Formats: sequence, C-alpha cells, structure tokens
Amino acid sequence: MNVVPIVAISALLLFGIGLYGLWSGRNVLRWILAVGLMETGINVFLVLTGWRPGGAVPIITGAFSTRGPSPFIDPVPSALVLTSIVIGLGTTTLALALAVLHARAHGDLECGDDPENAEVLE
Amino acid sequence: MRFLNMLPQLLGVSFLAMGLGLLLMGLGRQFTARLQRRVGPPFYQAYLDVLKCFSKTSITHGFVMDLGTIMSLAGLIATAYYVPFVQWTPTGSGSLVIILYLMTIGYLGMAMGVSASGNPQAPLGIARALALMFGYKVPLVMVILAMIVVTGSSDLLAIANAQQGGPSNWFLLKFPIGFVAVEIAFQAMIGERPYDMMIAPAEIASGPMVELSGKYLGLAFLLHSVQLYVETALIVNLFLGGAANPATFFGKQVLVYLTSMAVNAVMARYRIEQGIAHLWKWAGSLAFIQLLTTKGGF
Amino acid sequence: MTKYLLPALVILPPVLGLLAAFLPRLLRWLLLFLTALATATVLVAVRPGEMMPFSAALPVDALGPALGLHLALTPTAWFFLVMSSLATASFTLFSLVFNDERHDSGIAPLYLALLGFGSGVFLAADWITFFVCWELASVLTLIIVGHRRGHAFSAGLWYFALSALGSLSLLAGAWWIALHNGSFRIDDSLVTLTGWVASGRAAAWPVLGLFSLAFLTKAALFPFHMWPAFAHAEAPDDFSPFLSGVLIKYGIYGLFVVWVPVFFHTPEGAVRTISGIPWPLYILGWVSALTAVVGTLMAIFTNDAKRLLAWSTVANLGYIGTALSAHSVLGTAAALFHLANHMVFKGAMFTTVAAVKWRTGEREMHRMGGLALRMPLTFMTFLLAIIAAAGIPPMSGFASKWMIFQALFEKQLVFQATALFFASTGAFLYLYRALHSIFLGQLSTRHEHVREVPFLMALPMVAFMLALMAVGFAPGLILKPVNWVLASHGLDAVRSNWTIVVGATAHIDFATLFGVFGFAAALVFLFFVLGGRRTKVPMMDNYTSGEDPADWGLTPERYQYAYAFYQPIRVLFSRIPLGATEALFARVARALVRTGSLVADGFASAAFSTWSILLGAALLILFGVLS
Amino acid sequence: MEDAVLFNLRDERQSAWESVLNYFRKRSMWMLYYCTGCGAIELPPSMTSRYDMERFGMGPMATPRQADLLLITGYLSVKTLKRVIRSYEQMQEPKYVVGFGSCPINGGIYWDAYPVINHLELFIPVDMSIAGCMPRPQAVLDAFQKLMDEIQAGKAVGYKRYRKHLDWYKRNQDAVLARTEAVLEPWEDPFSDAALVESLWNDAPAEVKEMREVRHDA
Amino acid sequence: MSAAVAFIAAPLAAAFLLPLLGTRPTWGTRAASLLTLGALFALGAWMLAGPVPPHVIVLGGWRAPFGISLYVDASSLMLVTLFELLALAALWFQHQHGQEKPVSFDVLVLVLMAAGAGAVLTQDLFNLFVFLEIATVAALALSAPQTGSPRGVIRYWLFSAVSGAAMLLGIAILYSGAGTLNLVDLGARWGRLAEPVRWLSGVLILLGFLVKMEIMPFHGWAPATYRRAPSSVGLLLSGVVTGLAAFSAWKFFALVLRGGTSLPPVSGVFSFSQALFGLGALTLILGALAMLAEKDGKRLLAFSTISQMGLVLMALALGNPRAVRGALFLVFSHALGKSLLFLVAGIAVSRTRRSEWGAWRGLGQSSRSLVWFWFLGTATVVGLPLVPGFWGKLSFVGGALGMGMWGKAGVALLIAATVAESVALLRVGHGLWEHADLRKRSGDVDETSAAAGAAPACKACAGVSYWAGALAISAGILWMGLWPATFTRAFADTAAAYAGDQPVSVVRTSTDAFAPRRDGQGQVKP
Repeated sequence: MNVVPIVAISALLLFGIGLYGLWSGRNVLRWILAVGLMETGINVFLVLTGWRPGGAVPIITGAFSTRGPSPFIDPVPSALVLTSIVIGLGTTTLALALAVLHARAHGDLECGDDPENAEVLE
Repeated sequence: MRFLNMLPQLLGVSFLAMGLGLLLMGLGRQFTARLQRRVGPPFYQAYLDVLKCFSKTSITHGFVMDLGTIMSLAGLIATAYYVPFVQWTPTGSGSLVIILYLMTIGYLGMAMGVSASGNPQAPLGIARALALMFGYKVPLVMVILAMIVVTGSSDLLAIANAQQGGPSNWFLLKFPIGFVAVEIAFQAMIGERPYDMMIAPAEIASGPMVELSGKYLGLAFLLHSVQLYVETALIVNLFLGGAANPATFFGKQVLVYLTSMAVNAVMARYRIEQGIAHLWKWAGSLAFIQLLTTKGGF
Repeated sequence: MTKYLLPALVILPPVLGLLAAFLPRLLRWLLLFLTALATATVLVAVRPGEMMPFSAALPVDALGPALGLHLALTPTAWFFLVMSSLATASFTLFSLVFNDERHDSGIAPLYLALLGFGSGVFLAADWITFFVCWELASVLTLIIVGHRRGHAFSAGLWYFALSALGSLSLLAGAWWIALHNGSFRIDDSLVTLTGWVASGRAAAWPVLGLFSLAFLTKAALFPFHMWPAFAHAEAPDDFSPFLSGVLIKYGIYGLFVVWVPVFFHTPEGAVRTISGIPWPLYILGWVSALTAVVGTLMAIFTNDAKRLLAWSTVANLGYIGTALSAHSVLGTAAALFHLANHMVFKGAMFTTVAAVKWRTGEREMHRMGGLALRMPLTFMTFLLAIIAAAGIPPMSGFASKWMIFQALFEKQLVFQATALFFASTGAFLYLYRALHSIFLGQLSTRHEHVREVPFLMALPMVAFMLALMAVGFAPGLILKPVNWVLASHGLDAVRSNWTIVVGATAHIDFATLFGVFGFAAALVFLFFVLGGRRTKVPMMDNYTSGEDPADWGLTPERYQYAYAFYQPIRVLFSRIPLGATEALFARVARALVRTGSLVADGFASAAFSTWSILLGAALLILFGVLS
Repeated sequence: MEDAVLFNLRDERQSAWESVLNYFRKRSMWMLYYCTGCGAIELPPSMTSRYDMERFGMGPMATPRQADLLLITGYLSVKTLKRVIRSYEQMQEPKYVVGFGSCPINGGIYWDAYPVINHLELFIPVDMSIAGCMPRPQAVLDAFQKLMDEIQAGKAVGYKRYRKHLDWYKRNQDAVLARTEAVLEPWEDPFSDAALVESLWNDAPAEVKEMREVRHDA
Repeated sequence: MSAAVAFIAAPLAAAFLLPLLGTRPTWGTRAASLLTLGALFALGAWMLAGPVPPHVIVLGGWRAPFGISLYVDASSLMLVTLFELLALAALWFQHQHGQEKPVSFDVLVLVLMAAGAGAVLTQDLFNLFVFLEIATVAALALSAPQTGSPRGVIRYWLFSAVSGAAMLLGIAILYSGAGTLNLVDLGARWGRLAEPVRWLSGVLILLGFLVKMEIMPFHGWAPATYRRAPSSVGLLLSGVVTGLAAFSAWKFFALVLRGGTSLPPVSGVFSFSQALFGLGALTLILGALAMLAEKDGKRLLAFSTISQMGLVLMALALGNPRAVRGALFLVFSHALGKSLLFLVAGIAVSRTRRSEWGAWRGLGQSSRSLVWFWFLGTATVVGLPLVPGFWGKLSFVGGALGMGMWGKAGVALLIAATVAESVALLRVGHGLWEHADLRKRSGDVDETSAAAGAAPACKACAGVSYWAGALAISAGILWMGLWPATFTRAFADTAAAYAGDQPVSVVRTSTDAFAPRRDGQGQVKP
C-alpha cells in the first residue's frame, strides 16, 4: 500500500485546518492551536519529502557505495523536523506567555484592536 | 554736449505741450458749453485758471507732497519730449515703451503727492484711477502691438512716417477696430465721462485733488494739460498719420479731443468695476480682435 | 593659492558658520557681514577666465561616475555670483544692525553656511555637487524660515517640499544622462542633452522636464508660484531680502544653464517651433507670462506688506522667464539684466519693509501710514525701488523691462507682451498701494515717536539707491558683464555702450532719458518756486466737509484709507479662481493625508491582520503562478 | 429785481503786479457753495444754459482748498457756523465770501429762531451780501459782476481783514461756538439779547465798524 | 576557523552564562552584557581595520553542502558590527532611560545578536531559517510589554509563526526538488528544477522574508508592536531585525533566484522581481503616506521603517548592481538614522509617557540635543545630501533609471515618498523644537509640556553618558555620509561577488569548500 497520498493528504488537511482556525476567530488560544496544527502539517510533509520506497534507516553500519541509488531514506528532513519541532515549542511557549499577558491586560483572550490613547512606558 | 544743444528744444516742447494742452482744455470747455447751449468760457480760460492758481497761497502736508507734485508734471513733460510733434521729437526718439512708462511716473508722482496729504479721499480717487488704468492700458497696448507687428518698429516716429502720403495711408483705415478700441481707452485715459469716477466731485470730493490748493492745483492743471497734449498727440500719430505742419497737427488733436468731449457731454458715470469691465469687455475684445487679425495667430 | 579659492568660497562659509555658533551675537553677525563682503570683494576682483576649475574626486566610483567636489567659475556663474554677493553684502550689513538684542533671530550661523552652499550652486561643475549644495541650501532655508512659530514652519515646509520634489527630479535627470555618457559633469551632460534634442531622441524631453521641474519650482513659476507668498513672508525680516533677492534666482540660474545651451545650439528644425521659437520655450513663455499675471493679481489683493513683496517677486520671475523664453540674444540678455535689477530693487524693498517693521513692529499695511515723515530715507529708498520695480524710467527697472519688451517685439510675441503689460500696470497698482499704506497718509499716533534707522542700516539703503540710479543712467554697467555671459555661450552681444542700448525695434539712450527727465523736473521746480507762498499744515488739517475730525473721535489711524484698497478690482475678479492652484495643492495634500490615514488605520485594525495573511499568501501565490 | 447791496472797505493801494494777478483772480473764480438754505436752489439756474455763470470763468469746486469764493446760501445755524468757519479757514488766499439773501445779513425770517446766527459778519468777513429772500439769478450774477470789479480794484480784501482782526473774530466765534457743546439745561440764548450783540459790535475794530456803518447807511 | 564565528558563539555563550549572575539586574549583569557586546564591536572594528578577504568558514568539520558554512566578507562584517553597535546603544539606552528590565532582557538582546550575526553570515538555507526564527523569538520576547496590551506583539507572533511555517514548507519543497540546502548549491540547481517546485518554494520562502521586512500587506503587526515596545526594542526591531531580514533576503535573491532577480524590460512576462518590485513600491508610497497622517510618534517611525524597507525591496528586486549597492547603503543608513530617531522618541516618551508626537511639543526647548539628533536622524532616513541615505538613494536612482519603465516609475514613487516622509518627520522635529504656546504664556520655562507633569528637571541632559548611544550613532552617520568610500568599496565588492561575475565571487569562494568533492574522488570524507 502506498502511504504517500495518505500522508500527504493528512498533512494538507492539518495545514488547512490550521488556516481555517486562524481565519475563523480571534481568540488567542485558537490561534495558538491553529498555528500548532499548521506546523504539524508541515512537519509531516517534511518527513514525507525524505521518504523513499524501501529506504533503510540512515545509520551506516558497514561500507557502501555512493554510486547508484542510495539505500537509505534522506536523513536531512528528519533533522529539519527535529529542529522545527524545537522552534515550534519555543514559539508556542512564547505565545502562551503572551496569551497570559493578554488575559491580564484585557481580562479575556479576544485579540481585538490595540487600544488608543493609552499611557506608554519605556 | 549733445544734451546741451537739445536744451532749447526741450524748453520749447515743454511750453508747447503745456500751451497746447491748456488750449485744448479751453476749447473743450467751450465746446461742451456750446453743446449745452451755453456761451461757455473763453477759449483761453484754462490759462487764466492756471495763472490764478499760481497766484494763490497754498498749503502742503510735507515734503512728499511737494516732491510728488513736481515729479508728476516732470514725468509728463518728459513724456512730451518723446511724443512726435509733426514728425519730430527733441530727443530724436519716439519709443512707445518710453512713452507708456514715462507717463506712469507722472501718475506715480501725482498719486504720491496727493496721498501724502493725508486725506483718505485722495488715495480713494487714486485707487480708482489706477484701477481704471488697469482697464485701459491693456486695450491700448494691444493695438499698439498690432502696429508694431505691421511696421516692425516700436518707435512712434516710424509709425507716423509709415502713414505719410494722404489719409488713405492712415492707420485709421488699416486698423479700424483698433481705432475704436483706442478711442474707448482714450476716454478713460483722460478721465472723461463715462470714466470720470476718479474725480467724482460729488462723491469723493474730486478725489486726488481734494487737498490741492494754489500752485499745487495749478501744477495739477498743467499735468492734465500735458496729459491731454501727449495723449491726443499719441492718437494723432498712431492713427491719423501725424501731420506735415503744426496747424494740421493741432487740428487733428483738437478733433480727437472734441470727439471725446462730445461723448463726455452726453454720458453718465460708470461705477469703477463696471468701468473696468466695460473697458476690458469692449475695448479689450476689439483690440484683441485687431491684434489677432493683424498677427494671424498667437 | 588661487587654486583653492573656489572650494574656499563653498566650504569656508559653512565652517565659519560652525564657528559662529559659538560666538556672541554681535560677532556672529559681524562675521557674516565680513564673509559676505570678502566674497563680494574677491568675486569682483577676479574675472571668469582667470580661475582654474577645481576638482577633488571622492573615491566612490561604484556609486556613480566621478563623484566629488567639482567647481568651475564659468562666466555665467561669475555673473550670478557677483550680483548676488554684492547684494548679499548689503543685506548682511543691514542684518548686522537689525539683529539687536530685541530682534535677534539667531540665524547667523545658518545664514553663513547658506552663503557657502549658495556659492556652491553657482560654482558647481557637476550635477551632484550642484544637487548637494542646492539641497543643503533648501534645508538651511527651511530651518531659517521655519525655526520659530508653527505658521512660519508650515511656510518653510511648503518651500522645502516643493524644493525637494524638484531637486530629486534633477537628480533623476542627471542620472538619466549619466547612464548614457557616464558623466555627471554639467557641461558633458548638456552636450549629450543637446545632442539628443538635435537628433530628435525622445528621451531628451523627459530629461529636460526633470531638470526644469527643479528650476521651475525654485523659480516659483506657475503652478509652483505659491510658495514665496508663504516662505518669503514668514522668513525673518532681514532674511527676506536674501530669500527674495538671491535665493530664488537659483532656479533661473539652473534654467539658464540648461536651456540656453540646449536651445541655442540645436540646429534649425530639430525642435518643432511655435511662432518661430522652440515649443518648450514657447510653453515656458506662456507659463511665465501667466505667472506674472497671477503674481500681480495676488499682490494687488494682499494686505500684508511682505506677502505683497513676495507676490511681486513671483511676478518678476514671470518677466524673467518670459524674457528667457523669447529665444533671442536680446531676450536672454534682458532676463539676466532684469534678474540683476530685481536683486537690487526687491532687496531694497524688503530691506525697507524690514526697517519699518524693525521700528514699528507692523507688517499689515493698513496698520501703518505716514511714516515718510518719520523715516524719510527709508521712504526714499522704497520710492526709488518701486519706481524701478514698476519699470518706470529713469530707474534701472525700466531698462530691463524695455529690453524684455524689445525681445518680445522682435519675435512678435505680442500676446505675451500684452500679458506682461497687464502685469506691469498691475505692478504699479500694488506698488503704489504699498507706498501709500506704509509711508503716506496719516501717521498713526502709535508711531509718533518712530525714528529713522541708524546709520549703518541706512548705508545699504543708500547703496541700493545709488545702484538703482546708476544702472538706470548707464545700463552698460550690467550689460557689459551680461555680454561676457552671452559670449561664453557663443551668442552675439547685445549692441550697447554705457548708456545706449539698441533693441529690436528701437534704441534708447538712457542718459538722455535721465537727462530730459532731470530737465523737466528742474523746469517744474522752477514753476513751483515761482508759485505763491506755501504753508505747512498739520496732517489732520484736511478737508472733512467742514467737520472737525476731533468732534467725531476721528484718530489718524482711522482717517486713513488703506484696507481693502482695490476692492473694485477684487469684485471684478471675484469669479476668477486665482487661488485655485493653491487650493488644488492643499486638496492634494489633504487627499494624501486622508489616504495615509486610511492606510494607517486600516492596517491597525485587528481584523486586517488575520485577513492579510490569507490575502498576502493568495497574492504571492498569484505572483508565483504568473511567473 | 432787487439791487445787490455792496459793502466796502477803505481803498487800499495795490501794486501793478497785484492788479495783473487780480485780473486772473476775477476771471477765474471757483466757488465753494455752502448749501445751508434755500439759496442753493438759485445756483443751478445761474450755472446752466440760461445764465451760464461759466462764461465768467466761474465754476463749482469740490473742496475749500481749491475754491476762491465761499457762498453762504442762506441762513446759518450755530451748528453750521462751525463748519463754515472751518471751511473758510481752509480756503487759500485770496478768498472771498458772498452771503446770499437776508439771512446772513440779519437772520431774515428766522431772526428770532433760537439756533440761528443773525449776523454773519460778526464771525467771518463777508465781501458781498445779496439781499433778498431769495435773490434771483439775475441778482446773483450781478453780485458776482460787482465782486469781480471789487477784486480788480483790490477792494475785496475780507481775507486780509480776517487775518488782521483774528482775535476779535475768534472771540465772537468762541462765544457762539460754545453753544455747540451739548447742554441738558435750558439756556439763555446770548444772541437773542440785542444788548449783547451791540456790545460785540462796540468792541469791533474800526475797519469792521466802518463796514457796518456802510450797511446801515444803505 | 575565523574569528568571525565569535559573533555567533560569544553572545550565545554570554546569554547562557548571564543568568548565572542572578536574575535581578545588577551592575554586574549590565556590565557583562555591555562588555560582551562592546568586545564584539571592537572585534568587528579591528577586523575591518585590516583587509577582509572574502572567505568561507566551515563549521564542525562538515564540508559543504553537508555542513554549514559561513561566508565572511567586508560588508557582512560591517553589518554585524553595526548590529553590535545598535545593540550597545539599545542596551545603554534601556539602562539609562527605560524601566528596569530583568536580566532576561539582556539575555534576549544577546541572543538576537547571535541570531543576527548567524543570519547574515550563513550560507545554508535552513540554517538561515533557524537563525531568523531565533531572532524572531528573541524580538517577540523583547517587545512584549510588561504592562499594557500585548495585542501588537501577539499579532507579531501570529505573522511570524505563519510565515515561519510557510518558509519551512517552502524549504521542504525546495529540498525535495533540489536535494541540497546550501545557497550556492541551490542556485546552481535552481534552473533545473521543475516549474511548480520553483514557484511554490520561491513564494513560500519569500513570504518569510517579506513578513520580517514588514512589506505590505504583511506589515500589519509592525505599528502596534513598535508602539507598545520600549524604544530600545523598536530600535533593534527596525535596525537589526529588518536589516538582517533584508540582507538575508538579498542573499536568497542573489544566490538562489539569480535568474529572476533582475527585472527584465517590460515584455509581458511576469517575474518574481516584478512582483516584489510592485510590492516594494506599494509599501514605499503607502508607508510614506501613512506617515503623513500618523499622530502617534512611534507608529510614525514604524511606518517610516516600513516605507524604507519597501525601497530596499524595490532595489533588491531590481537586482541591478547599482540598485543593490544602493539597497545595502539604505540598510545601513536606515538602521543608523532610525536608531537615532528611536533614541529621541524614547526620551520623549519617557518624559511625557505619551507616544503621540503632539504631546512632545516643546521638549526640545529644555534640551536642544533632542532636536538636533532628531534632525540628523531625519536627514539620514530621508537621504539629505552628505548623510548615508543620500548615497543610497543616489545609487538607487542610477540603478533604477537603467531598468526601463519599471525603474522610472520607481524613481517617481521614490521622489514622492521622500517628500512625504521628510514632511512627516520634519513636522515632528519642529514640534519638538517649538515653544509650547501654553508655556510661553505662563512664562514657566521649566515646564516642558502640558503632559509632562512628571518631567525630570533636565540638568544632566547635556552629559555625554546621557547621549552616548546617540553620539556613537551620529559619529557613524557622519563617517558614512562624509566619507562613503570605505562602505562603497565593500558593498561593491560584495554585490559583485554575489552576482558571480567578478574574480572574487561567492560561488567560487564557496565552492572552494566543495573542493574535495570537486576533486572527483567521489568519496565523501566524514
């Protein structure tokens, strides 16, 4: 069974759900979740790019030749996904902190216009 | 040296201009009186008036008034030196630009002198006069420009010379529309009805002259007389071909002046903005047509 | 030594300006005056040919071809520099006294720097140096004009905005040419431009347009004619003469430098002509004539002395532009001549108005009057200046106006000549009005104790008067240098000697003119002396229909006709939208601000931010698909 | 037709030059008519076609500065007197005053009206008075002719008299002009008292008195 | 291994070590962070004092394209050194005038510096992405207000998260097509990629750059964020974040999209560069117009940054060597000038507690320096002669005019925008200078404005320490403006190197790193 279409469609779905989430409301938490979904979708897609049919785990245990098709799946996307997940974690945490700030300042999470004529501190 | 030789001629033209101008004034009054079925003053009345004025005491409101009054007559007399009398000027030049601008110094002097009197009626009259000048200068200049286009010279002597050889060569026939325009402008230039709003005795107490007394008034009279001389001579040179002898020349001047006095005698006064609008609308458009047809384009 | 004279003229004044910032008030102004005087002296002493061009390259070839400081003293530059530096020396002498403790505007350091950059504009041999000096001069002017109150600042901002618009266009034009011939040098680019025009290359016109935009905005020609009314009027009083006399001439200088070579050295038939002159010049002619008319009318209607003079400046630049556009030796010479004259008489007028304001603190004309009795010398200066400004003989202004008209007659540009006559007559109207309202009529009781200006301040005024009369007597004083300029552009000289000028349709001996007027004046003076005794009466002893003014509580201020002076003319023009361009510019500015606020507010809203992600993504994808 | 009544001063010697000038003066008299009363109505006929005053070089002028001749065309009240005096003083010499009708002479039909000035010559010198109520144009022209003769003869010198006896004139003027100040109380009219007028006349200079006597003789 | 690695490593190390000194700010923590930045600045200056031959640093012993390589040349070093200078000024300013911030503030600034240096130097696309993300996280955390509404920052987060995701997606697609992440390598293979891969990856990666560069319509976060953030952070955002985004975007254009970066003459073919040029032009003019209408001082500065970045994008999109040189100049001049403006705005805000510039009226009367620095900053940003912006615009105009109708339209827009921008900025400057009428009438000279009830008596304003940052930046401005030769040479070399048509080219220098593989053994050395 070819998993590529299934994975690709699920990646696209995740991304699409995320986009819809962004568009459909202005709750900060909703945005955070939506962005998380989008990132997950992209990560799935990223993993997919490295995949090749019948590829082995790219851990070199013996000698091999670089001539001819590589026996391994591409390891780089996996590395990228790892990094991307870490970054995603960082930004999500930050966003949650911002959500807390928002709740403190406005009492809710509905992110509307920036209030005018407010005192500004340096 | 050349200038010294010129002096007697200058002196002569000065008195000629004043003398003929005063005579014109006298004739004009006489003519108006006849139109009104009156006996009228004698033709030499203007001389009497001027001499009387000089014989009186007078008041001044300061040096500016003296300066302005002197400047005004000097400007007009200097203009007379550039206006051809029988194809001749003492300075040897009849530059139209000089004439148009030198006349202005006369008006400036007059304006300055009377405003210095401190009577608000005077600047009021001057403002009217200048506004009117705004009105008549443009048509006049346009017609003059048409002549410059045709003759290729801005020298009045040349323009007058171009019309020698009988009435058929007169620019009156060549520029008939322009002549009408200039006649209308002339009426305003000499400040006769319907363009006498700058004097308007019953309204602003004779405007510029309100504070003029004695010799100041006399100088103003002389100013008017030289102005009449210069302006009628201008028209005679522009349209009526100048003249070959002084008598003819003066005759033409009288003709021009009396025409305007006739209009004066039967018209009522315009309001200022009416006057200017009238000048621009009628004299201006006539002059414009004249210039456009002469030049054949912009 | 002489090698460094040119850069010294440009760089030294700003450096001295920096120094002056740390000096006490009097020394600052003294330094300014001495610098101006030294500049004038040096420039009068040298002749254009004697000075070697100066160049110092900046090693930044990557930015543009041969950037650096390139200066050359061409005859044209020399003429403009000499005239402007002589005028400036007089203005600064006036400023020296004007800026006493009570009136100090504190601008001396900036003024000094401005002198340097001003010289730089004339001396620049490449467009970048030109642009740098030009732009810095604009900035300094902005600061000088607008450093005080809000109103003055918006005036300065008007000036600066227009100037920046023009100067950036200039830069673009210079680059356009430099991309083809690889040089920013003014002479090179003009050769190229002339070649383009001659060969009918389409790019010539936009380039010329870009250059001209800079010069037309600076020279305040229609439709950019409204800024002097703000800037000149709101500038410090002693700075206005410089602004109106010298600074505004930069535009004419540029126009002269670019247009004269381009249109005089293209072969016949290369450029389409209208009425025998190349069409751009023909359009310039009408634009200038229109400027003269509009400037005149605006001057007639204004009640503010400085504003009136500013509008008068606009009108005079219209004359200069019209003369320049006549495309003839006579016209070009007339433009230069009138420009030099305008420097003097407008300088004199602004100076006298400054002196009056210095003594009385008034600018609105209807609040003054009768000051001739208190400030006779100032009055005389103003009188001679307005005689010159109205183009009335025998002062200098007549000579140049006469030449302008001769140039127009020569090309039979009769309708432009009509417009100029109209403007000239109007000039007489507003100038008389200024003279009357400020100096004549009743002396207000508030100004009973006004005194004449001190000696040092009177000195420049006397100098102006002498200059006005000298040039009116002997136009050759200016026409000789003008002929050098013409020769340097390969044009014929105007036929003239010291006192006689030969025009296209007539010639005039100005000495005779001066003489006959003098003679007439002497004659009339004789009459005057022969006439009856005269007595001096007080100003309020007037014909008042027999009434005693005191009975009616009539004070001298109220017994003065100066407000709404030309109301009939105003009524006449009530339906003609004279302020239309001003209103148009204001409307454009408002529209821009409204668009701006739409942008600013629209993007600030929360709804937009989520939308813009989708919108932007869609936009980008569209781009991608299209590419 | 009523006769014009002429009042004279003592003859004065005049130079030949003066008499030449007087010729111009008499042939070019410019009038300032002070239209205080019904006399003004007599001026249009005198000026227009029928009588045509201009043939003698006479004409109306707008302001006292320009005029030679001040016409008092009717009765004078306290208020108008003030204006007349100011106008008269603004006129330039030589200047002449002509009183029209009876009112300037003795108050005419208004002689007992409280604000009316009965004796003009108490306040300014009158060179010529035309009796009548009102005098007709013929009389007016006749008076002008006579005035011209006087001028030529150097006898119409009211202005000199005024200058010479300014103190007396001023005192009289002040006495009456004080009444132009606004008052709320009923007041005694000083000029209704014949005795007061008489006392003023008693103080008059000899020349002025003489002029009055001439009038009384007539 | 070059000393340039220190620009990335040292601030990171300092950032991790700094919290060990304590979480509360003490003079020790301040000194440590300032000293680190100062040392890096000194290092940069020292390196720049000598010749800087372009060279490639291979990190971790992995050769490109497998390893991450850094490309160091004079321009990138200058930019990094400029970042250090700005960070110094910002930190100094925050310590002098701002609210007291926890140590994390200093830490975040250091992290931002490391990320900035990394993004400028790196030659690896994914590494670039990572550095951009780190920079964004740091900037986000820095700009979050301690009190008050964080809505602007949330929007900033939202934009950067989405664009980051898009960029990642683009990188993934590109990688799937090209099989490499080294920029030089990508550039070599770009032409052979399938069309959909090219446009999809191009668009998605560009989205990331455009959001960071605040290009319309992706700038929505900027005004609110700038307004709420402390001015020192505004300085860093507009100087460092947009600067590094612009520089790295240019790297991406020049190395990867090489074929599409130069505007072809109008021929009906739509290219990336035309699209970007259009966006840049829109940003330039609308940003300038928004400045005209803006009442809020800090948002005004935000729009100014937006407008300037639009110009930079236009120049980059033109791809013409002159325009690119101009763009580099503009990045520098904008960073310097805008920093000066932010410093002045910061002082104004700290005195009045208002960000509407109308409330700053008359502040300059008590300390003239405010006005002079504002004016210098304005001159720099709008490009008056003899300040750096002028050289940038000069070069841009030359470049643009050579590019047909597009370029000419761009020049026209530049003129209009410059006029609008200078009017808007000068107006604020004059407001600072002007006597507040109120005060004039009451005759109270110490009172700076109506809103400045709590304004400190400004006797120490003249002290050098008060203005240290501004003075340093002014010195930079004057140097760059009066003697642009140093910079010009570096920019020209860099632009030529990236364009690849000069002896010293990025391609050649970078491919030196590929040397072993090129040698043809076919064996990859571990």
